[in-house]
Amino acid sequence: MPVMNMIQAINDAHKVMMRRDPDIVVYGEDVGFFGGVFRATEGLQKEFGKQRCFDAPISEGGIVGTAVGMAAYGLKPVIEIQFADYIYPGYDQIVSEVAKMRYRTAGEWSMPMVIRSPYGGGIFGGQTHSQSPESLFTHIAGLKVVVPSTPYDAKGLLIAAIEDPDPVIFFEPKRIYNGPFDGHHDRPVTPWARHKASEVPEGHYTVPLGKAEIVREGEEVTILAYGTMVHVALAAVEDNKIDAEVIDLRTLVPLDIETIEKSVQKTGRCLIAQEAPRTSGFASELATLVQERCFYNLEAPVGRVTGWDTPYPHAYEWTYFPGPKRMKTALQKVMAD
Amino acid sequence: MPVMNMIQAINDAHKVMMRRDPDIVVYGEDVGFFGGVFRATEGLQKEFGKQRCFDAPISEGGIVGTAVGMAAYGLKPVIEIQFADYIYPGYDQIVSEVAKMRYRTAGEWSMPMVIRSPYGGGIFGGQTHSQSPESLFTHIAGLKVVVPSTPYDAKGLLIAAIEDPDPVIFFEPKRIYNGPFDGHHDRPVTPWARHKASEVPEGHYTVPLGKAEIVREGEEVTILAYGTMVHVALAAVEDNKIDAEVIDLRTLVPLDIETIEKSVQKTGRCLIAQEAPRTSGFASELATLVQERCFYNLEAPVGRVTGWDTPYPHAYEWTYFPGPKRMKTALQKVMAD
Amino acid sequence: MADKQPSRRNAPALALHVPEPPFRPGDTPDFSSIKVPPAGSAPRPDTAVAARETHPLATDLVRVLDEDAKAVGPWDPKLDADTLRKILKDMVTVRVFDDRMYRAQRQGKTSFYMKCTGEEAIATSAAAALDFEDIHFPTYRQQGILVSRGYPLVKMMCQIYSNPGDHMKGRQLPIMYSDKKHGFFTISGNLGTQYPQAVGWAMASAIKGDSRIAMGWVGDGATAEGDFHSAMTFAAVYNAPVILATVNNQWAISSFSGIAGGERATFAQRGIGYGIATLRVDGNDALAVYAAVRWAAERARSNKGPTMIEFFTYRAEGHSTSDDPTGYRAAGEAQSWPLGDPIERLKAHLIGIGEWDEERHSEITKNADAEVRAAQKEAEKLGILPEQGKSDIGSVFEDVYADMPWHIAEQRDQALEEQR
Amino acid sequence: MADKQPSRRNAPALALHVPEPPFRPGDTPDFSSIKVPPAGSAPRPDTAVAARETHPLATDLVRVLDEDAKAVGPWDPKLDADTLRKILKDMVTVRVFDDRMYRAQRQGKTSFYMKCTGEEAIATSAAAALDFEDIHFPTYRQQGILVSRGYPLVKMMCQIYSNPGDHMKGRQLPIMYSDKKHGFFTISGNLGTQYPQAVGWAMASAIKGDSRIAMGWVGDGATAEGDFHSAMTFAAVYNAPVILATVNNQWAISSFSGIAGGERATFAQRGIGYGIATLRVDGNDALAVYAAVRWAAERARSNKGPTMIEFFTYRAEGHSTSDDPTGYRAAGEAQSWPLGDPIERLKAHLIGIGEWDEERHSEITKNADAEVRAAQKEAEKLGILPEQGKSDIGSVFEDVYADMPWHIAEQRDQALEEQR
Ligand SMILES: Cc1ncc(C[n+]2csc(CCOP(=O)(O)OP(=O)(O)O)c2C)c(N)n1
Ligand SMILES: Cc1ncc(C[n+]2csc(CCOP(=O)(O)OP(=O)(O)O)c2C)c(N)n1
Ligand SMILES: [Mg+2]
Ligand SMILES: [Mg+2]
Repeated sequence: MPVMNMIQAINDAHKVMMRRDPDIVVYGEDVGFFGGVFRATEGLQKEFGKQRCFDAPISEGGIVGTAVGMAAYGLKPVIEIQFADYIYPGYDQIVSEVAKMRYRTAGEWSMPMVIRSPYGGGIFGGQTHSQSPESLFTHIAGLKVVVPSTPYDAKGLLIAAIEDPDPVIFFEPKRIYNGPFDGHHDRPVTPWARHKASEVPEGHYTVPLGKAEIVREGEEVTILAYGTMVHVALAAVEDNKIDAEVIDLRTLVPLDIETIEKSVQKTGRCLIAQEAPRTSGFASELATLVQERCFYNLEAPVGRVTGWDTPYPHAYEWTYFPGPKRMKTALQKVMAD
Repeated sequence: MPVMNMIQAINDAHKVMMRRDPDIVVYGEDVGFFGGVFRATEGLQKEFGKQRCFDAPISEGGIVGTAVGMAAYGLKPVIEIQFADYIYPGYDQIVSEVAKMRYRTAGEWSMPMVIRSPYGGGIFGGQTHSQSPESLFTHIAGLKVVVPSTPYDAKGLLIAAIEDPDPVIFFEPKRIYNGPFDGHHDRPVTPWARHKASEVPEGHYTVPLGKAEIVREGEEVTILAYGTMVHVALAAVEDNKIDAEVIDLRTLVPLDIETIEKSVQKTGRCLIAQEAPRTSGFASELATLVQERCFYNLEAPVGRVTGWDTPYPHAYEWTYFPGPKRMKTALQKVMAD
Repeated sequence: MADKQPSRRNAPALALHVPEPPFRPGDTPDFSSIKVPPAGSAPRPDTAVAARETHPLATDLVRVLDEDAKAVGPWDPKLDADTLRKILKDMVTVRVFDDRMYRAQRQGKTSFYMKCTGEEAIATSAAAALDFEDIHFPTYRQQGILVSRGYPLVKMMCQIYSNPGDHMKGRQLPIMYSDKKHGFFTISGNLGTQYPQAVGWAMASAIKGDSRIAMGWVGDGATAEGDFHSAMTFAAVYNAPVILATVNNQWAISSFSGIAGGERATFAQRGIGYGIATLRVDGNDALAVYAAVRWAAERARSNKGPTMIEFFTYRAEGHSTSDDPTGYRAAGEAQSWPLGDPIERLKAHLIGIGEWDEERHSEITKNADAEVRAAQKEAEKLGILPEQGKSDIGSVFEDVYADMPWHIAEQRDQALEEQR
Repeated sequence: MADKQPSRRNAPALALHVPEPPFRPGDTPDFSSIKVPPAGSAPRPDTAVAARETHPLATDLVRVLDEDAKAVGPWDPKLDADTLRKILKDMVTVRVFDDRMYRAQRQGKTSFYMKCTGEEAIATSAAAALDFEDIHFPTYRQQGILVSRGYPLVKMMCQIYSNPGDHMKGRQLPIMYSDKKHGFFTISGNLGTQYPQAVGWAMASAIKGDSRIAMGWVGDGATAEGDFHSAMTFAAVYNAPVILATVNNQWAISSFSGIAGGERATFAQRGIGYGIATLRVDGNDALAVYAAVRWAAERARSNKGPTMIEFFTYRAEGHSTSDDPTGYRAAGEAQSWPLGDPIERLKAHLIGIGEWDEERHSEITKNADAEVRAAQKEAEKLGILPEQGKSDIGSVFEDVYADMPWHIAEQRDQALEEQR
């Protein structure tokens, strides 16, 4: 089976789908001839022509706004926002239009589209190339929100997202484009090739939206994570020899509540990891759901491992980033309580 | 003491402060000659001149963007976004600029300003005149978020917000501009004049940011609420004869965690009310904090009373709005568990 | 506190200019300073012309009907009388409809209404000038498009009443119509959003090698939104087959057009900055509106790219039922408006060419009135707003997604329980 | 799926136009199609002139230095030789600084760097033309402003290294400078945001009756953002004392200016749409830059309102250290650029008027090199990026608010605990 890193898997998902569906159109800043600053759309313009893959003006509002029109026409736009930190100028079109279209017209118009964006920190990108704004989208009814953590999932989820009848925000943790970074920034980076999820089938397959994956079974505590934090959690669990069940949510909305409930009912403890700032992050929603639904199973408060309630500080990246130590402390706490 | 409704109190806060501080400038759509669509800025242009109170182009991004420049100059902009539903075109300037300015420059530039906006539903305003987007701001480090629930508080909090050295998002629940609406939409509206918090002192006073108020003391359960939900909660408590402690948060960020903890430690039960959609609403953050900090006091899961995860449906306003029945059911549940 | 600045050189003190409309309550409006070029004087370039050749038209005014309601000049679309009578009838219907629905709101039958009085020619004539397969991305004063395209009045009213006849299940504010079959994109409460959407639709049509075009609409006030700029930019960059209309009715709620930049340039001039073909048109002249839209459509259809059109008109009534304009503008402005009433002007033209008379005119007015009343009766059979919001609680939870996820299903069950 | 549309009439199929730069890797660039008007040919209107009188200049090109590096025509600012030498020296310093810091990034001493090679005249000359008390709202290629205003190079480097000499505590990406005293507003990573901010500052200055003005900066690519539009709109409406500069260096990362609309109009023409005074200027001609900014400043200071200036130039190097332009544009474009190198042109001019020679030029280059090296040594004493992020963990939690709220204090304590 081909071995791919995450960018290659994402690139391949585009190709597979553009070959199958002539209504897919891909655009965004620098995505055309150059293939995107992270090269996720490399080769698309060459294979599918300039009418199906092209550069867009630097106007995230315009990119999303025109995508609304294209979706209304019947096309399936798959657009790239160069960095999630730059999605805000398109926020009104996403929140007020993309998300609400099916509802406000009772299904007369729908908005099948995928909004892809590299996100998260750990690359010394400073305040404006590091953000994790997922909770600003999980709050918006009408959007689905997906965060893959491996090449296999990235391709399968992206294909599922493209085939979904509803708009999907697809956040790609850029820190793991090239390898499953586990937060040990002082160690050499493991390339994807050494991870089994880098085996990516050729052609079409999907990883269904709304289904979490138990990436490690365990009995003592449930860890809910997504994106880069999955790898940080797994490493912390191994480092500290804790028999944790690690769940990769993969889709934040709609959430796979069943898998979560079952696990917490079993373990009686729960820790949630997110890279985003703590207050009103998605971890808060998860913690609330867990305590609402598994209260009588819980032996300790649901814990949170998160980024801090500050912007992402360039030089202090590793103070900010929720790495193995923060994970360990939180694990110890949730286990001790 | 003068008796005021909430609009009059807000209007008065502007006047008191503009008389004291020549650097305060007020602008927004229709706020100048006309005094705003809700009349919150009535009379300001007449008293303070067109250079200090004026109409703005319909560009929320431009309104906030120019306010950043004015604050950088040394003025204190107090700007109005006509409806909170229309704040999104200004979201990038708020999130990327206003919120992060002090931090990114280590205090070299700060952004003292107040962004006022009528918010919430209950007025048959449909999807775009009813939203409660507070959690999209509580997630953003660097912003303070305030929601008043009475004329007295509205004036005192607005003055405190104007005097604050940091940017404050000031959401005014428009449903209670004219009276303390308690969710009983089928009953005649009580005017503010019959509520003691309509007694609003003349001149300058503040209600400090970051301090909640216990609006009803009780032993059986703690209800955390803000804005319109305070009145709904109080009515539900009286209707159902539950000895609840009702806390009006008033400021969401920074939160008065002490008052919350103390109360939940006493009652052992907690219910949180918000009008916003449930998923990733501010109630989730509150529930998470409560279970993190008062876990061993809790006798039942922390409950949530919220709007639904749908846009605000025009005709089905009262299905959407978290009214007395929803409050009652949730209270019964949190009491029974 | 603003830094105290040591006085510098002898530089004069700066001052902020805050635009002020010429008249306020109590003033007697006098619009004689508005330059109205004679009908027929604006040149009509070929539709394939380079964009820049149209740019002088951005400060001119395309007018066809002269003072005597004669059609003159190169822009005369030379329409047959049936087409003219159809536009006239549509305008009359819109005005009658507006009056009835405004009254319905005042009677408590619904929550909100917005009239387009004085602007009827724009939407009805633009709709007539495009093909039925072309699509409009309207804002909220283009009810004339629906009327022109034969959308049932009763359906419009059911939307206004949010009753079971509203195919949007009562979810939208009154007048936020939507109809795919009639090429009328769902109106958004968020100003300006539809403008880049129209461009995107037109881009899609071009991508697919289709021949249909799109027309986007925005008000003078809303041109200030960032979406206006992205629409213009994308339209220019990709040479999209789109018509971008700005309805300059002089007011945006209580702010006059100067607050949107109208003191410094015409709105049509915006197009020059993007290198887009541009027309400024007498919006109260149904023939000029038709001719301009037809010109732009021909241009778009032959792959010559977008056109920006400013329709110069006047908002004769309040902004909406929530607004009382006597608080901010002079009484009698609408009456003094130099471009007259669009219905009166077309009517006079038709009479002038012997294709109309007062009798027939009162007849269509009466008919429109009857038609609107009948529609209202029918719509009200299905209910008015205060009666809504009870019959189908479960519907609130549908259509958030194509399939209802568990969390929304749970909330639906909770809501159903609540209503018991 | 896109609706199948029945074929309609004989309308030709539409097609999407996607702009393509004239040259791609492998091509031999040839810019002879770019119209370069002779130096001295553009008229210079009075600074108090009506905005529209400047509009022909939006497609012209203000140039002072002719082919023989002589200063000609009405825009010649007639600067004394000291001022010219200062600008030249600043440009040389910027270029040397850029080279050293680019190399420092390549050596792993920091995470990121951006050069302004080929564009040095713009920021240095603009800075020279304004008063020190005026403020700039820059984007990321205006390091020349700081150099011109005498901001210490070592402080710039400390920012680039995020070391303890960085007064922003290492929080910003390298080159995101900020200095209030030098009238240099904090650079934002979010394109375009500074443009309306500059207008707001200028409005504030006008509100307070001050005499200071603001200058906002944006790139050709970033003009597409909504913020560009709000800046232009607010500037026009309130007649703000602001200069709005667009640096058109032909590229936005890998996208050429056509993707921002440059195929259809000049960027200067955008100003026409708003009724703002407009100049299009040879950005590689330090004298033209100076004269244009001076003109706009005089206009703003005398309450005549904003000016939009397009500086026409070329981005001679990659976008940043993260970019390799050989992947998307033809080699040799910078060399074939018809407007030449700004340093060479000013140098030749100074030599031509007998105020400079090759010797002195190599001397200032050597001096700049020495100065930059010395600064680098000093900065590196305080540390390079890989050594940062450890010394003051607590600082991460400061300055989110003026006073640290409890939740951030708790997080600080947790972080401090974590580092033990
Ligand atoms: C983004 C946004 N901001 C503000 C509003 C509130 N609003 C509704 S209509 C209106 C005035 C619009 O004026 P104009 O564009 O001239 O259209 P007109 O009403 O004159 O037809 C305003 C400010 C809104 N609907 N959306
Ligand atoms: C809102 C936003 N979108 C996208 C980016 C990513 N980005 C950074 S620089 C750049 C190109 C800017 O080009 P231009 O404005 O021409 O400036 P230049 O680099 O040529 O000086 C892009 C797309 C960003 N920083 N901010
Ligand atoms: Mg208007
Ligand atoms: Mg550029």
